Amino acid sequence: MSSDAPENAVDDLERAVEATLFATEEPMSVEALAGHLGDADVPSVRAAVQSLVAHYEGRGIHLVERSKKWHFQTAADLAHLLRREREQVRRLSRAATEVLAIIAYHEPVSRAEIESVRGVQTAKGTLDVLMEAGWVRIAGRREVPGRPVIYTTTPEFLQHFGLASRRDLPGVDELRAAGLLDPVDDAYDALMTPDEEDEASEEGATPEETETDAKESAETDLSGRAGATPS
Amino acid sequence: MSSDAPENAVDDLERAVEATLFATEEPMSVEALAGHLGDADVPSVRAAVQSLVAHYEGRGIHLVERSKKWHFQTAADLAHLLRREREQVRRLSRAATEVLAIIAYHEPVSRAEIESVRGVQTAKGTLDVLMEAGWVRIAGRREVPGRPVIYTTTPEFLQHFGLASRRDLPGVDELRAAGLLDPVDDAYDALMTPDEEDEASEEGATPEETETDAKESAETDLSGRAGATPS
Amino acid sequence: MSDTTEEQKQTEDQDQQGLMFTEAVASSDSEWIAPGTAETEGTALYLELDGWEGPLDLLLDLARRQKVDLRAISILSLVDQYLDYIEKAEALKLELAADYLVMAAWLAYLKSSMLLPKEEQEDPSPEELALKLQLRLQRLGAMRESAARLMAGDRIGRDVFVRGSPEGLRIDRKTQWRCDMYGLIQAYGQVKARTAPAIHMVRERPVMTLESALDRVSNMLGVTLDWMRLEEFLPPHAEPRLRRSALASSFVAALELARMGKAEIAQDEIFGPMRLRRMRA
Repeated sequence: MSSDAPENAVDDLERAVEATLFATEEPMSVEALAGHLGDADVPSVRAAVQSLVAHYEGRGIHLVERSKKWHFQTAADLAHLLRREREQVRRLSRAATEVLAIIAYHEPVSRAEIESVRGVQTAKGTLDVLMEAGWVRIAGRREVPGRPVIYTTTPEFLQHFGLASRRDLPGVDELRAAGLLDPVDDAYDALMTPDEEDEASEEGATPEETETDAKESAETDLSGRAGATPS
Repeated sequence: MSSDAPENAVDDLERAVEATLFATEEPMSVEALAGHLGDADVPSVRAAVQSLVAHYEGRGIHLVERSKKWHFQTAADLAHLLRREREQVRRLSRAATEVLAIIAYHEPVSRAEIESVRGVQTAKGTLDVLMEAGWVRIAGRREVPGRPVIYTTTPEFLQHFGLASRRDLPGVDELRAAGLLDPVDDAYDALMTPDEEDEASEEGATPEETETDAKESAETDLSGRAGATPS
Repeated sequence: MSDTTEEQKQTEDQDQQGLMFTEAVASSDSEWIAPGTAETEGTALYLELDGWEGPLDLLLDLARRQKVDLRAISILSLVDQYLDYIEKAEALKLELAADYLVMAAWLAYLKSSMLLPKEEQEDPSPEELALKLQLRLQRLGAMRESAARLMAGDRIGRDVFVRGSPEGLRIDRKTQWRCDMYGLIQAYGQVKARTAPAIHMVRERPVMTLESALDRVSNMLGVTLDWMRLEEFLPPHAEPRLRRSALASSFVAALELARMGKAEIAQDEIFGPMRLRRMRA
């Protein structure tokens, strides 16, 4: 129909069918199209539809038939554009890191136990974040009054932190030897600020700064210490 | 997929832009498109959009720009085919229509300024109707005594009335040049200033006639007048 | 597109404000007939009463009936037409909105001062008032035309249509959390450091306990039957802080011994020296 014309040339019926199928909320049969367009006969409409199918072939949208009704839809190979997943990397807040560490060292622990170790209340969102990250899971309930939920770390946690098992976590004595138990201004500040605020300021203020350096030194630290104190 | 079909040859980015603009429920800016498509840069997306505009020219649907955002819509000349079974857009009252025009041509504008053009009080409901339609919004307050609320039109207004930008308001340049968007007192002062008197009066004379011609017979008495005073 | 323009003249959901007559002759969605097109001019005008948005709007329509450019209208004849119109409306006993009467009064004043000889005219001059009225009419006229042209554009849902059933775009945000070993251990270390139980060390201070004071005082009382001053029971050569402590505990010890009936205490005057001796058996 439009084959011998220059690129955009398209007859009126084809334009009308194109616009109608674009604007319609429901797929339309050739007969319904012909009825809608009034003075068009079914074979002409059918030809116009076929011409449109050919025109849209290879484009970002296709004219497709579903049980004798026609509609435009996004090309199948572009479906991923309609539902995009956007990944964003975010650093764990200080509060969440503390909670994760406590769970790792004390598991299984209840929220109340976490709070008693931290000495501050833990926001609900903090545990959610850790579970969303896949590092913490609910391991059941403790059989004590109130039956509190208890949390443990997951295999993904070990994997992410490069640990073969939980026993590879450095002990408290080793932490002290490494100077990590010395009171730090940071620690004091963290204690003085409520969880949420802590989280917010973490996100805003500290970028990725010395992450790689920190990681390296942590690793050397650990291996050095691992040699010194065979378990 | 499409590379060996010469007629339909279209690059991947263009296909992606086409599919996205087809699927979106809201018009999208070039920047939003680039953001959605992730790895696309703005100039490439802009080029793809332009290519699509050219491709759809003359077809039953067009790609149009409204307030820097793009969307597909049916060709205006097919309105008669599509309107048939659709309920008509609710028509605005004359008061609301005039108020909308005054806001669009003078924005930002206070209610008192609207009333000084119309010579009547504006019912509370009139502005409400325009705001409910999403065409007018409150843009703050004018820093004069009484701090009156001022109104402007919205991007949806441009979108709905098929205007790419406020510069596309019909006749806006002529109205401005003729001083017809200036307050009466300013216009009077301009007329009374000796130097500018001639110029102002000459320009002031024309706009209504040229507009009348331009818009065919929007108002029959005007066309009658155009006949009586040949320009 | 002229048909759509025509539609604009028809005022749907008519805004009641600004109507000049409380009893509208035609229903609100009636076709609004522009004065120029009325078949029988002069009568149609009076029948289409709900078409005007206030006196200025009525003046504008009257001005257009002069079929000249708004700049060329005769204000005097416009005033006459308006006053004539109001008169006829009153003759029909139609209730006029106050706006229209105010405008009529103002126009009557304008007309009378325009007819005065120049030297008797007040300030602002009637020419200025007339010109400003003309400018206002031009502005209202411009907006009315612009509104009509705006409404005649390609409107979505009337002239052009967007996609009927768009798939829609959705962006699911997924957060990839990151934390490293160092951060984890450091955090734990800090929690531990922060919450480690505090041990309070009290430095040893030179004190004489009540017990040793009791021993010392009762032993010394056994040596003599004479009165002894309290100070004499304190350890000699004691450093001042120990001495203070010893004084306090020796005083309490003396009270205690007196209570037990083992010692007598005497003080001759307030704040005077306190003396102590063994109770005679």
